[in-house]
Order: sequence, then C-alpha cells, then structure tokens
Amino acid sequence: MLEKIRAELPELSISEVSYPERGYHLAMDAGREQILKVVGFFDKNGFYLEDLFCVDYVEYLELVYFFNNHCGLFRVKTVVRLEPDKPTAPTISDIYAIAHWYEREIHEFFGVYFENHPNLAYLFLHDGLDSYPLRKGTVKVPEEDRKLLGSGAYKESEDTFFVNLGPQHPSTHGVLRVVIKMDGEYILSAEPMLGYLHRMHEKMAENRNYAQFLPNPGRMDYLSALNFNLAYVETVEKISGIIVPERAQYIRTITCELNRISSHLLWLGAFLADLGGLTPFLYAFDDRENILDILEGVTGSRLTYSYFRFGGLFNDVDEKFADGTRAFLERMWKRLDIYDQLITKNVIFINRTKGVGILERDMVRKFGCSGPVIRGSGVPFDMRKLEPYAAYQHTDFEIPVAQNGDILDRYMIRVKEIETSLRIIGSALEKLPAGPFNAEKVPKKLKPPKGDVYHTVESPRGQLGVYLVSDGSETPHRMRWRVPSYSNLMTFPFLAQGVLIADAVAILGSLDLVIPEIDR
Amino acid sequence: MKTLIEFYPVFIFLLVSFGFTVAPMVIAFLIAPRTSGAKTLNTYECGADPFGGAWIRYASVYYIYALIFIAFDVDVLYLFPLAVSYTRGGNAYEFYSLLVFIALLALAVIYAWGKGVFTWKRKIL
Amino acid sequence: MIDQIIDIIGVLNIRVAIGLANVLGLITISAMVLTWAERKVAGHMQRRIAAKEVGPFGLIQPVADVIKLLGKEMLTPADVEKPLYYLGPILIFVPVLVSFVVIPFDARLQVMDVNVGILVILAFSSLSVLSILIAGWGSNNKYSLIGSIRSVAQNIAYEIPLLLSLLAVVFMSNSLSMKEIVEAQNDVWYVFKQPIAFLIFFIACVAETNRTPFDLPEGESELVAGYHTEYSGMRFALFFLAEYTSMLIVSAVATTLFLGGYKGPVLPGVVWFLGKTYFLVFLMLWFRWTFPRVRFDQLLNFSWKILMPLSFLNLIATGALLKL
Amino acid sequence: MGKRSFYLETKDPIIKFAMLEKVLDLARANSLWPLQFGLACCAIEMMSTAMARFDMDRFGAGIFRSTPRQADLMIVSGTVTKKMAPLLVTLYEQMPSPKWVLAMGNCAISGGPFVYEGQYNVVEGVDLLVPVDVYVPGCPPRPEGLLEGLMKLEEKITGTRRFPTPEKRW
Repeated sequence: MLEKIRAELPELSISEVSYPERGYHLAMDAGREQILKVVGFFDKNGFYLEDLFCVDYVEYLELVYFFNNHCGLFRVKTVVRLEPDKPTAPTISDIYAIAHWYEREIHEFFGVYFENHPNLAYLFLHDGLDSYPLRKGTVKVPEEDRKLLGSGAYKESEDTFFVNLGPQHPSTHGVLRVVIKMDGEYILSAEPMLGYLHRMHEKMAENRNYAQFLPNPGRMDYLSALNFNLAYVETVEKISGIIVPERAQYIRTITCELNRISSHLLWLGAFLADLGGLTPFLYAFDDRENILDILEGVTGSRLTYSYFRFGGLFNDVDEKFADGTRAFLERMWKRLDIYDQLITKNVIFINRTKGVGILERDMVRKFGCSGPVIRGSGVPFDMRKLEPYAAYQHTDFEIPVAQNGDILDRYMIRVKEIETSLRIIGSALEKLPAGPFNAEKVPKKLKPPKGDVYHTVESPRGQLGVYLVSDGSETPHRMRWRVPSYSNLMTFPFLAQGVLIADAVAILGSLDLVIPEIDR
Repeated sequence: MKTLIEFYPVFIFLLVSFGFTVAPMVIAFLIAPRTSGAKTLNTYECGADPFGGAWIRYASVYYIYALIFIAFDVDVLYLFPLAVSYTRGGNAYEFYSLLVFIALLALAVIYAWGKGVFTWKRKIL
Repeated sequence: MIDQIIDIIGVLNIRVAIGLANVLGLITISAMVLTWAERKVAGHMQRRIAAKEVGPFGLIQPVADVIKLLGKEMLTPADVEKPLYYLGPILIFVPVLVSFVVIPFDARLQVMDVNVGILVILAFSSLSVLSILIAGWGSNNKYSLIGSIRSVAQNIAYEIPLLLSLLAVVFMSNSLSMKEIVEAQNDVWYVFKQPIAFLIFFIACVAETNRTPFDLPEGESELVAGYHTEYSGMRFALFFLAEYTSMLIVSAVATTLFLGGYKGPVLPGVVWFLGKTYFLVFLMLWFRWTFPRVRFDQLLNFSWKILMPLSFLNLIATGALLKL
Repeated sequence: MGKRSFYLETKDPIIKFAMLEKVLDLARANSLWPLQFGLACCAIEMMSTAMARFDMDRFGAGIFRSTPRQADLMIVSGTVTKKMAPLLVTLYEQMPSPKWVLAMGNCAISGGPFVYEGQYNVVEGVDLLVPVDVYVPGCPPRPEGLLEGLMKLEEKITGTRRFPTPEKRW
C-alpha cells in the first residue's frame, strides 16, 4: 500500500510511523493545493474519511484528515497547515459526504473558511457567540460573517410544509431537532439541527489536567460510559507508555461488555416504543436493572461510571461480582427467548421493519458509519477484532453480520451482539487471572511526553476514536473525540427521503443515537 | 307510520349529552387558575416556533380511497332491505341478485388494486 | 297512586328518564373503571404495580385524575379556529352517548326499541370521526392535522367491513331491531354460526375506536399526541372519556349482535350483558400492551385488500347456506 | 441570562374557597402528569424511575404526556444549554396553569460539572429561566432521589406528607 501511495503522490513528504505507539501507520504533509488530489486518491482506493478536525498550534492552524479502510486496517494521517489570521481551505464535501458536517463544525469552532462549501452555517453553536471557542486566543468573529450564521430560512411552498421533529419529541431520544419538509404523509427532505446539548467537552479538556478530565467521558455517552472511559484511559496510557496488568485488562473487558449489553437493552426498549409497542421497554429495563446492580457493586454509580484509572482500576473485583455476573448470564440466556417471542416473531414488527431504511454498502463508505449500522450492510468492521485492545485478543468471538442493511437487520445484529457479549463475559470470567489490579508507579501529576496519539475503541454505537495532542504539560493541548453517532446520523437525511413519517421515526430509532455524544 | 315525534327520546339524549359535555367545561372554566406567558398561546411544535400555519393544501393521498368508499357505502345500503327480507329456502333468485350485486361491487376494488392505488411507493425526488 | 302518576307522565317518558339516569351513571362509572383498569392491566402486563398508593387498590386514582383535570386551565391557542376548536370535544361525545338509546341491557331494560336499531348506531358512529376532523383542523397544528386526516381515512376504510359483517348477522336474523336479534340468538349465539363475521366486526371496531394496533390518529411516538395535541384540561379529558365510552359502546354492540346480548342460563340478563361487554373491553386493553403500531398504508391495505374480500365471501356463503 | 426573563402572573380562578382548593390540591398532588422532556443523563434515570422497579405510576405520576398542553409537571432532567434555553421557556409557558418544575440533577440546579470560567454554552441553573419548585441533587440522582423529590413536591402542594420521613439517626 505504501509503494502505491509513493508512486501516486511523489511530491508529498510521507513518513512511516510505528503503529503501536502512535495508533496510525502513515503521516503525510500535504499543501493546500494537493489536498484535493490526495483525497481523490484515497476515495478511489476505497478508503473512508475516519475523521477531519483542526488543531490550533497558535503560530499555525493544522487541518488533520484521517483515512482508514473498512476491509484492512491502514490508518493514514494527512496534515494541512493554514496561517492563523484568515485560514481558508478547499472543501471535500462533494467527495466524502460526512465532510459536509465536519467542515461546518471546524468553521464555527476555529474560523476556517472552506471554499464552495454548499451551506457553511453554524451547526452546534447558538448565534449569541462572538468569538471562535476552541481557538487558543480569543479571535473575534468578523462582522460580515454574522449573517452567515442564519441556519437556512424555511419558506412555505405550494403544498409542502415544514414540521419540527423538534427537541421535545417522543421519538428523538434526547434533544435532536430535525426540520422535515413534508408533502402530505411523505417526507421530502430532513435536515437535523444539532447543538441543543453541546457541553463543551473538548474545550474543558484543554483547561483540566488528565486526572480531572476522568468524569467527562462518562457524561459524553451515558449509555456506555465505561467504553468511553476505557477509550480515554487507554489513550493516555498509550501516549505515556503505562503497562496495564493482566487482571485489570480482563476486568475492563468484562465491565465494558456488561455496559454494552445494558446499552443495547435500553436501545431495544426505546426502539420498540418508537414503533408503538410499550411493553418491551419495561422488560428490557428489567434486565438492565440487574446489570446496573452488578456494576454498582463494583463501580459505585449506576449510569455515569468513572471506574478506570491510568494503569488499572479504581478498586478490585470481589467474589460477589463474579457470582452476580454468572447468575446474570444464566438468567439473560433464558430472557432472550422472551424477547424473541414478544418482538422478533411479531408480524406487525416484521412488516414495519423489513425492507425499510436500506443502507447500501457504498453509501456506508461515503459516510464513514460504524457499528451495528455498518455491520447491517454486510461489512464486518468491528474494532474489537481489527484493533484488539484490553483483553479482547484472548477471548474468541465472531462478529454478527447481516446482508441487506434494513432496520430488521440492524435489530437482529444488536440482539446477536448481546449474545456475543454474553459469551465474551463468560469466557473472560473463567480466564480471570489473579494478581495486581493497578500498575505500580503511576505519577499523581501525569505529564505525558510531547506528541500525538490516536486510539480507537468499539462502543455499542460504533467506532470511537480519541486523538490526543500532548505538549508535555499537565493539561492536554488538544483532545478530539471521533464519535460514531455523528456519522451514523448523517445518513438519516438520505434514508428518510421520500419515506412515510412513521418509517422515518423507525429509521431514526434504528440508528441508536445518543445526542450528547453527537453534540459533545 | 311513525312520525319524527316518536323518536323524541333520541333528541332528549342528544340534549342531555350536549349538557353532559358542556357542564364540566363550565365548571373547569370557573375553578381553574389562569396564566399567560409570552408564548403561552403559540401553537405547540416541539418547543420550536412553527414555520407557518397548518391550514395548507394538504396533499391527501386518501382522495382515491374516499372515491371508492362513496361508491361502496351508497351501494351497501341496497343490501339492507335485501337482508331483512331474505327468506330461507324457496326462490333462489334473491341469492343470484345478491351474487351479481356483490360481484359488481368487487369490481371497484379489483380495478383500484390493479391500478396500484394500494401500493405506496417511496417518492425519490 | 302509582298508575295516576304513570298516565300523567306517560310510560315512555318514565322509561326515558330511567334509561337516561341509568346510561349517565353507567358512563361515568365505566369511564372511571376503565381508566383504572387500563392502568392496572398495563401495570400487571408490564410486571409492575400501577396506581397503588391512592385509595385501597388505587381505586381513587381515576377520581383524582378527573378532579385534577377539572381544576386545570383550558388554554385556547391564539391562531386557532375558535368555533371548530370548541366544537371538537363536544361533538365527539354526543354520538357516543346517543347510541345507548337502542342498546338492550336486559329483556325489558331498553330505552326505546327502535325497529331500525343498527342503522341508528351506524349513523351516529360515523359522526364521531367528523368531530376528530374538526378538532384536528381547528387547532391549526401540523401534528393534529396529520392525525385527523389519518383518522378520517382509517374510519372510512373500516366502515365497509363493519357494515358487511353486520349484514351477515341481519341475513340470519331478518330484522334490524336489536331486541329481535338477541331473541333470534336464543338457542345458539351468532358467534358460532358466523365466526369470521365476528372476527371482522371486532377488528373493525378496534379500528373505529382508534385503539392499538390501529391508534395512528394519536400515534404518540410519531405525531406527539395526534389530533388532541392542542387540547388541555377538561377538553382533553372529554377526548379521553369519549374514547373509553366508544370502546364500551362498540363492545356492547358486538355482544348484542354476536354473543347473545342478555341471554344467559342462571344469572339475570344485565349481569350477563355487562360481563360479556367488559370481557371484550378487556381484550382491547390487552391489545394495547402487546402490539406495536401498524404503519398507515399497511392499515389501509389490510382493510381494502383483506377484510373487505373476506367479508364479501362471508356474505355470499351466508346467502348460499340460508338458501339450502 | 440575568434575572428571570419574564414574570408569569397567575390570576386566581373565579370561584375560590378554601375547601375547594384543598380538594383540588389533594387531587393535583396525586395525579402529577410529567412532561416527556428528557435532556441528558438524568433522563435515563427518570426513565428507570418510571419503569417496573421504582414505578412512579404508584403515585399517579406515571402517565408521561408528550405535549406540554396536557402536562402538569416539567422535570428538567439534564443540562440546559444556551441554545435550548428559549425553547425550554416556550415549553414551560405552553403548559396550562397549575404547573410545577422539578430541577433534576446538578446540571439543572447549577450547571453541574460543566461550569468553569470562560464556559460559553451552559445556563448555570434552570431557575434562571423558569420558577423551580423542587431541586433533586445528584449526577445523576438515583431513582429513589427522584421519588423523594416527587414526595417533596406533593408535600409542597398539599402540605401533608405521604410517608413519614425516615427518622434522623445522627
């Protein structure tokens, strides 16, 4: 692969990078002119745009493009330098559709202008702001750009009308607002409006030291707080080279899988409530309460955990946890066929979900989706297999994949993933080694060496990536969270086009969105 | 021949039901506190301000359904007298007239079915 | 002494007065019982105890709800069509109450034995859809508009199977009066002679009263609260009340036509009648907590493509069998 | 956001006498219909309070109405951002008159973990926007905490408490 890139793009300075320390294979410096050629090359070779964001190094701004491949793991970092006063860059939203939103986000947080971008309006922030928040110094927003902020005027046309599937709506779990243009019962176009729960996690990361930021990942995605915790902790361990003992690895795997099951169960209930059936919600929460009891015994909290520490865990796991988990495993296997009878064999459920909201394979690459959404369309892309972390390489499990990518397949995959997680927990529980649960000498005031690192973890919604730039001080210079729901949501306007409103609500439910994760 | 007067219980029930609905509303009007905020009387649309009113030309896909319904409902009324005076055994022409009538009625549904009225395809622009 | 009073007031007037008191009492009590039953049935089906703290078994919970709704402010949004908005909740309750005139609770417990009883009920049952349309259009809210247009389409789709399955019974009983239909079911109930017609009739009834799995007009997960989105306080309570009373009426008609009304071996007629009616109402409550909601075109196609041909065949089969 | 941006005056009903108000308040306390309005992590705890194990419906508060027109109680469960603030105020105003607000979680009480100098997007406390009746601290508060908040609200409405408060041991 490297020779092909060298052959194709000779004039770029390409440097080989050791994957175990830095998390990516190749680093490339492209100028503002060549970036379109580079992106075109990667698009031709089947790469997807994993992440696109900006880092502010005060003297210059750095646009970072991450490319990766769904089939084989080969992560390439491409960097474009921009001067800080009036940064402009060419847009790539016509090549990769997800870039449309990434570029709008960079524009409102850093003030980078993208030429011929279709709609460079604000996505997250409200209009009352007069400076670019994530820039190091305070950089005023120039006056004539304030008019750019208006997020699209919606004018009534002849017989179509606009409806707010608004922040307070039973089917948008949380505060997602979708403005739908409807013609009778059909939806012509849907445009999500985000930012109603933007809680400034990335800005907070820049003025807190590493230990103080520990509770934040848990609040980013509260349904699978442990996976987000794991992503943050493992990134810091990777950059500062801390070795985690074997026992802590296994306990991390078990607790993360338990958290994954509880997240899938909550999704199951909420998805069925979108389709009108209210009883599965109560049954799913019944099992979820069991998991919360087990995890509460160990971590101390029910929902927003911060149980992992750099180099290990907060406290060890006692025998009660192991027995509780084993009891839960048996009970859950029996409960799964209750769900089977109540939901999977329900004729109305099948008619509502079969052949609805089909996501083709190539559309998945354009949006860079991940998780059950992409595995529903036939691509076996799972971080636990591609980049094994914690103790996943010691446990054998296979990834459930379905072929035709409609809502029923995404539902079946999530149910099968619950079974896979049960198997992982079972095998990890037997192989749980004794020994210390914390690395020895981890300094209180962690000062990782200068440099950057990229680390990914498989959250229940998909591929979760953390890009950390450390300048040797106590506080991170820049921390970027690549969240799966952000790209999964981007497929909604295309899936919901020309579909009945009842199907659009079902599609929205099948994407399993968690809004604070999107708004960060 | 029963004149309309004979059905006066029905009218009494109408009046009483009218009273039965208006009375609680009057009570509620009297004993409920009142507030008025800036946006209290705006139409509700998930918290956001609605884009334009809701009195628009609503492209009703069900117009064709209404046409078939009218064709049906009027004809079914013919079956009522036939049903009441349907004699057991004896002359079979009543059954044949019923058969022919229903066959003609079914034609409307079959025609609509063939024309694809009942399949709602996805509208890709 | 009694007979002077009778011929002063006239037998029919007394019958109407008693009938009126009986019906109003039944409606208020049944509304309370049904709200309580819905929450309790929902609770126990979902493995939880519902409404336990207020009164012995949560029995006073519906009373608390009604009094709270009485004490609630009735907001009238600004850009709403005032006459239509006010008429909506009133008009929805009128037809439901009036159809109690012809329902035979017992051999002699019937307000008025109209000889075209079924037509009266059908006429008034299609009136309640009109009020939903008025309420939806009047409240000038996009969600209510979609909800009310859906309820009209749903109602006309399920009117025809209702009529045709009704006709199958009239073919057997050769009379439209409710009392005679019940008398005709003396030896064997029509549900055994006409199983398919009963099935179609019951499905169409569930659709007429907008209950799950056909509760699209107020599908709360899509249209927030469907046609009664803009209604608050007592007006919303009337929609709530009308839905439960129409559930009662619809199952009362089903019992009269198919389950032999007040016919029953030992117990008095009224107990049999109310027992069967409330069993059918329990079935509707059961549906609500097991089925998800049907999509709208599936709902229409289910009626036009499946229920209607089925009721045609059933009618022809009845006609043929009666001739042999 | 400064002082509360509006003053919502509540006019008294036409007929008002002590006995009627007592009965109405008792009925209102026993059937508080919350608005289906979950913002963030506290919404998940609110959901598990409404579910089988903790079951808010025992106190008549189980019916979650999705439109503000039919809700009595607005449970603000999560962080209120500056973009969400005007919409929250609209929802509060659209609720009919005897209405209460329960601020659930530290974010709703005072902005919670997201308050630091130079923060640009979180409203520090929902009582800057709407008059709050009961505060339930916690991040997120346990379902028992929310139920206790409900009891406190019922005590505020009727003056009498449903269950005796657990005696204080220290």
